[in-house]
Amino acid sequence: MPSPFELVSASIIVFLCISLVSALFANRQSILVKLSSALSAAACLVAASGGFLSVLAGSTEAMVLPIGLPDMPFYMRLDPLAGFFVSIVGLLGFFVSVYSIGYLKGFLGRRSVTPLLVFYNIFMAGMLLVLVSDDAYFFMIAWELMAVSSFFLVFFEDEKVQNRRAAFIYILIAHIGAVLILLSFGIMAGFAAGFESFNGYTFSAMRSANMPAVWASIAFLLAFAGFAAKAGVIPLHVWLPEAHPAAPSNVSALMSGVMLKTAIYGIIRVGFDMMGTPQWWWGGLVLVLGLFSAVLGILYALMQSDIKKLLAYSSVENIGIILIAVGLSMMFAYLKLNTLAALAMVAAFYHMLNHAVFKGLLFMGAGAILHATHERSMEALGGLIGKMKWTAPLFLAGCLSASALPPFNGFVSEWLIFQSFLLTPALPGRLINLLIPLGAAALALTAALGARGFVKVFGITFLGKWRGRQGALVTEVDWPMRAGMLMAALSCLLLGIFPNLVIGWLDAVPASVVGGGIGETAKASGWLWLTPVAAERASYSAPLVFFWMVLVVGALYLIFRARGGTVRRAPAWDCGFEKMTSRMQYTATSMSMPTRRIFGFAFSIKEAVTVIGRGGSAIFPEKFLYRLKVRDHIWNFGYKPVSVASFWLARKVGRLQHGRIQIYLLYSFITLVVLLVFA
Amino acid sequence: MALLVVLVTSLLAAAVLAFVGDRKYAHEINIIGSGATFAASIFLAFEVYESGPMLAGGDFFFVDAFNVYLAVLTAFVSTTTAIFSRKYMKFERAHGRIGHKSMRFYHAMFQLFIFAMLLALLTNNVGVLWISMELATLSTVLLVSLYRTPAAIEAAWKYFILCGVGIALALFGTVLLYFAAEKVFGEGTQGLLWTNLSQASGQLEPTVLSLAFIFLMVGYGTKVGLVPLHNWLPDAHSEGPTPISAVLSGLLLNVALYALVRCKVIVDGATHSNKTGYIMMAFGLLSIIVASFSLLRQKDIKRMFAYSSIEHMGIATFAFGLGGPVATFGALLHMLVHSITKSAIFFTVGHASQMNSTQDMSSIRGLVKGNPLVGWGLMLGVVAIAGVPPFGVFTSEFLILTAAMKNAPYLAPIFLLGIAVAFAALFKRAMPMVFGDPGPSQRPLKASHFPVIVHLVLILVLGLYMPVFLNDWFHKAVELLK
Amino acid sequence: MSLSLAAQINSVLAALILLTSFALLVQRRVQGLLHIFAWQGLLLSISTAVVGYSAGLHHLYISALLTLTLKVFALPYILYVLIHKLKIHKEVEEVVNIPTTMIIGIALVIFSYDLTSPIRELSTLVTRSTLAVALSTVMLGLLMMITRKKALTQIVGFLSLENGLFFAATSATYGMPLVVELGVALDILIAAFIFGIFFFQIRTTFDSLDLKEMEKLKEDE
Amino acid sequence: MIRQYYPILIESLQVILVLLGGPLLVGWVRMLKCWTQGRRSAGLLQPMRDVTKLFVKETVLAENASWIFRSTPYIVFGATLMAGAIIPVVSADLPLAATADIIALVAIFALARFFTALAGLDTGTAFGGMGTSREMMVSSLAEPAVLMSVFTVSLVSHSTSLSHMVHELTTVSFVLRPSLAFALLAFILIAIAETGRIPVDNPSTHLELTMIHEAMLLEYSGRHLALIEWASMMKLFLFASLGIALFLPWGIAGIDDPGMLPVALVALAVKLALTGVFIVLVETGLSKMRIFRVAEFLGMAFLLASLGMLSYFILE
Repeated sequence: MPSPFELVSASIIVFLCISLVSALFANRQSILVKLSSALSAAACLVAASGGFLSVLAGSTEAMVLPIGLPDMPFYMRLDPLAGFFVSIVGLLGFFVSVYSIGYLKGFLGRRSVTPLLVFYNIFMAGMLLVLVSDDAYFFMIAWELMAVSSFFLVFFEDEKVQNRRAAFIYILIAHIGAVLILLSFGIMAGFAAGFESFNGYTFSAMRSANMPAVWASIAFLLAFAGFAAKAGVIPLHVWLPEAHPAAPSNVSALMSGVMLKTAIYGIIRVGFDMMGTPQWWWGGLVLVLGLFSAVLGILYALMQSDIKKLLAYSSVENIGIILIAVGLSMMFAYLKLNTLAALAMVAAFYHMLNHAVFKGLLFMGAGAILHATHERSMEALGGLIGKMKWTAPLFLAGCLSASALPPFNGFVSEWLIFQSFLLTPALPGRLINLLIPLGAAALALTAALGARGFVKVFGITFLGKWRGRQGALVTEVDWPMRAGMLMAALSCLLLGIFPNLVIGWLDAVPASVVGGGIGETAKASGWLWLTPVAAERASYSAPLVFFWMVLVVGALYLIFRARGGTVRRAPAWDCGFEKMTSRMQYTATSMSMPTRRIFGFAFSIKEAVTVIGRGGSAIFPEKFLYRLKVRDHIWNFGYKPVSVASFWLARKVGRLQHGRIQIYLLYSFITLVVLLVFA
Repeated sequence: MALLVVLVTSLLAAAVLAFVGDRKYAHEINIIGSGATFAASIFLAFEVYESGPMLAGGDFFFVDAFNVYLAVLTAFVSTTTAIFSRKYMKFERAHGRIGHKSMRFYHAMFQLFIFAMLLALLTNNVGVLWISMELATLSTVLLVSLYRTPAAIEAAWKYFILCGVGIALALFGTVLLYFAAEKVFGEGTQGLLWTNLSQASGQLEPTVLSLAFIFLMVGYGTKVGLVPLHNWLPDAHSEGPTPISAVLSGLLLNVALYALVRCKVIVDGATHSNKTGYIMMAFGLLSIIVASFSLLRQKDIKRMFAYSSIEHMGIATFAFGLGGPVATFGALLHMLVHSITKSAIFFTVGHASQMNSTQDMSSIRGLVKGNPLVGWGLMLGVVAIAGVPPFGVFTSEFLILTAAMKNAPYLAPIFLLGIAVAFAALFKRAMPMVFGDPGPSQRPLKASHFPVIVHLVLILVLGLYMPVFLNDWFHKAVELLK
Repeated sequence: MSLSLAAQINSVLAALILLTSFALLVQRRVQGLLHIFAWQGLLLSISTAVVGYSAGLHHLYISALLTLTLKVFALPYILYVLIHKLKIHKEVEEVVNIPTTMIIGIALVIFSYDLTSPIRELSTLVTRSTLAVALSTVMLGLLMMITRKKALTQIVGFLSLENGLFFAATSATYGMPLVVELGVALDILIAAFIFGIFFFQIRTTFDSLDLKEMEKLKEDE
Repeated sequence: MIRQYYPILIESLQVILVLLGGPLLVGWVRMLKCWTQGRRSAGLLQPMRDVTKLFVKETVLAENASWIFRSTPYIVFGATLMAGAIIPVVSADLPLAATADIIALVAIFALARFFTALAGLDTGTAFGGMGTSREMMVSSLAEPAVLMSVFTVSLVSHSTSLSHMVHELTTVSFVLRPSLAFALLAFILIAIAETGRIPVDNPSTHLELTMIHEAMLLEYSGRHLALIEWASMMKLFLFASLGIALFLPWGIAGIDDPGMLPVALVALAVKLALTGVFIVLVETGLSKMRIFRVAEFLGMAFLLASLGMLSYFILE
């Protein structure tokens, strides 16, 4: 029996080999698609089992690779924390790789899929390497490997200008984030061993570093900023709604489902593991940013009419929710409330697992829609439920999970986060105390708005009547794609119904990070009941909810079946309106109109109605053109000024290169004189 | 022995090529000449690695860990550039951009330039160092104006005058150095030998030396391309033939920085302060910032990468100024990796502009579709030069940045700003050039694949694995530069 | 000849060299510039010989001879020929007017003096006080390059700057080692050929030697 | 013997109570309304008669209605009934109460609404979409407010488990808490919105443009409509009992206290009757709001609920 670490390493090697082979046999496209994706799926399964076993055993394994700089070899380590993330990556990777077998066929004959296969596997390997690396240098390599390979994946369809733009914004923010992380490592390494030697760069050295509080805070803030840029935390989220829609859907599924999680991994690794005990205000900061991301993320999501963009913004929201839990956990850890810290952390981990699965599912579903209809905008979709008989219920399962509705998985983790909020004791600092109720309120608002968003996604896309032109051509996607989505949907349900098993499994992770656990108390009342702290405080029984629903719905159905009630089909009544056309349905834009009215302050909205009348006059209108542009303020207030300022500065700096040689000589002359005078 | 071969081969090649002129096999002779130099330099490196620093030719030559790796690098890049220039220059010749006479001149001067740089690296005499730096300038001035276009002549003139003045100031610095040394070593060559000067630097007069350093800084700094002495650099790089841009960027700047650092060691030994370090850090930071912001608005592809060279020289200068084992190690590595990466980029850039018959970036489109190797070569080159792992440039920037965070944390934000802006500028420009649909005017081209691949593989390997001997050299050099 | 006499002679020569530097700054005519430049070279060569004689350093004679051939005959001659071939007779134009240039020049001399005075204290050589003049010559050469508009005058400025360097080498240190001296001379010779080639190239391409033509390479606004 | 089966008995009793209590409460409200408006009422049992009539009528489906549309009534009914099995109406000693705490309860209602909203979109009609859009707007504001309001109670009672909350509130000696007062006010506002009563929505309107909840159900008929109607009556009953359980729990039988049951039943009847009176007073006194005033109304509720929670942290 190979050890977990061996399994994970083996999968990484396999990924790199697949990538290489895909590059070498570029001319056998159709075989390559099947073979490469199938192998990736197998490798994912191996990685997932490695991660799973590692968490199950709560074991830690380490290794030093003989490459890298002679003074800085690559350190690798698989502990339960990394193991948990490895299993998420492996699990979703497996689903998505199976799905890819079908999805990539859509590109055959249109363009070469080789770059996609090459970078897809490097991307997977990069994510796993991020998780198992145990020194700053190796971590950065893995981190950027992941970023750059996904950058190439984002603009796989490179002839579209907006894809290139998306990829550019993505890589820029990712790189700046990476440099910030690097600076943070710089501080930690400096305090670990100084810069007279290269010994400070290992994580174990950094763990033992004795840092003054100020420097620890600076290091944490830098690392947090860097990771937040990757995670898409508002206001660093702008790349996310651009990049995820641009990427092929299997890649968006992975990026959204698991790549964002590696950033959370980084925050936990640095904030808890390497820094020792976090400061309480770090937790507060993480919490506040999490709240902002959650609320604004879902509000922005509601405004979108592009499915993938909506899903991307929803990822911002979910990352916010995860950060809320992480922030709470930090504050509890500071107060030495180990059980509560473990509760919040379990909530965070659970939500990461859930989000990976359901967001992966939803992006795969969006990919299936795109594959079948070549359309991403909901305004041109509708009524797909009749044509895509598999995709529709699977996508619905994803929507239910994402809306945090029982008995699906999204609910369990949000429930745990609410529990963490309600169990919060008095905290140091008055304002931080008030943050707790406000945070709970914001989380509640987020959950409710989330449901609203997913009603819109599912309702507009799958229900009603087809809004586009070539409706007749839509067919259900092929089996591998369905299989990928089916497995993800089943996971959504199972993770929702058996939370005790999941919590029992991942309890080793908070135990290793915050030194507490809730595994014992959670199943104290038996497998049927989830009681995170005590039965008196809160309980939830997902199996009962599920079986009750099955029972009642089944019983009612059987009763009516037995009575043999007749059903007659007739045209829709609609209060007696006649000549209903599909253009009279509610659209994605009109669905979100109330939200636009109520939360208008959060957006910059440009609305215009043009009346095109007969003979050019508006008195006898023939056509109304409604144009709506909704953007987030953050782009206008945060990024545009930076870009404008950079170019302004660049213009000023350009004046230095004036063209006249006398001026250049004058520079030398002045430089000389200044140095002579002052040095 | 190997040392002599290293120097003589290139000089000999220059002479032979001047004689051969524009014959068919001139390109091959050029390659063989550089290749032989490279082979000899490897032998030299072995000798030094086996037996440590050595003096040769009386005291005239001195080879230690610091210069031997630069010598090997110089010979290596000159070889790959020679290989690249074969196809590149044939294309230029075939399309009538240069004439019969120019070809003879080009080859001879190329080898002479390599000789000058190797001499600058290997000599022990600070005066000879200056002479060979001047020779390196002079041999390339007319190469920059090889195309005889108004822009090329203007660029060459500026290069000539600015570097001439700069290097003259460096001579003044050298005179002052000698002025101080004379009192310790008396009349004669002894007072100019670096080995002597560095050993006895404690006895030298600090006031004279700090004055000397300022002149040396401004002088050699001009050649390094440090802001605000950099103005010749973008012009010269953009208007000359691409192989020359490659060696200017990849080698000449390095050698100038080498000269500066050698002098810094002596001055630091005398003054016992880190004043020189602060000056270098200031120049470095200023270069990083100005160059990266200048990158943003570039239209000409070679000009853009010239600014990128300024930025990277700024980084290395900053790191040398910062001092300390890690930063110095990073700086030495940075010189190596920047040179390899930047020359690879210029190779692909050369082909890219030949394919599109322009250097205007807005007209270069879809390289990947026209020639995948040129396209991906440029893209990966940009990825590497922007400091993205797993390429070697990242390794050095990693070391420098982390060290800066410890020793000068308040400067790190400026550094970061520069890196971010440069990154944005490079990617913004490179992506549309490499990807998308090629324009109608793009023509197929027989590109020189080998040098690009070798450089990129090398830079990738250096990011993931560093040979032990290189590591040893760097550590010895770090000891030396303490 | 006693040491002090040599020092006196040297001081006088130094003063004369400084004077020629100023003369170069104010001279408007091209031919006049060349004459003054040749005179400066001659003074330099004499000074080198005097130092060589007084200190008993014979390699300085070689330096003096080199200077004489290069700076007094060869270079002015090359330039002279160029002027005729390229038909440059016009008056020299300055960017900054002459009185201002003069004032800046004087300020530079004072600056150089101030800068070199701590070094002067350290030196034991008779010629030590001339270092200030050498530095001034360098600075004035640079100033000339900045203020002139023609390629040719820039070259004269550059060469005068080199004269300053050379003067510094002989006066402050009794000359550099011979290898270096020879190398420097060789470099200057090559440089002379190069600017010769350049003038033709510039002339044929731009139809004038005015530097205004060569301001095309710049960052656009 | 009785003790052994007591949990099953009480649970069954409660489910039956909810099933019947919903229509009865609605009947009571309608009766009161008729009286106040000077009309003759159809009697307490009229809602029940309506539902049974619908059950036997033919079911007509829109041509393009999918399985979502058909399964929604069952899911809605099932979810509401589950809520009925969880909320301690007469006794805190409910065995199924632990299935879902107050948060899960809200989510179970949300599940029902999610499907109702989808059903509104399913037929592709203009009014269905309008109903969905409006309903989701109302719910997305009401849901957080209701959570906030009940959170205040759970902070006071140190639990989110409903039976424990009731138990805690009934056993601890009475203290006047400003937080609970705020929470109660908020809860009332939200309950009005959630159950679709005036001034937020009008359950008996058939004026298309003012409809919210009804607009989603326009296409339903026969047994489907019966299930949905019944479920919404139960929902009114449940919200009333939830409010009673959280804010006026006195009289509800505690844990291990079956003797109190008769008393609890009487107390519940009285409290519900008074709730009916309150509803009627409000509905006769106020008129329906414009749709975007609803947002302000709910914002008010949210504010009150937040104030309740804040005052718990500040004052208590």
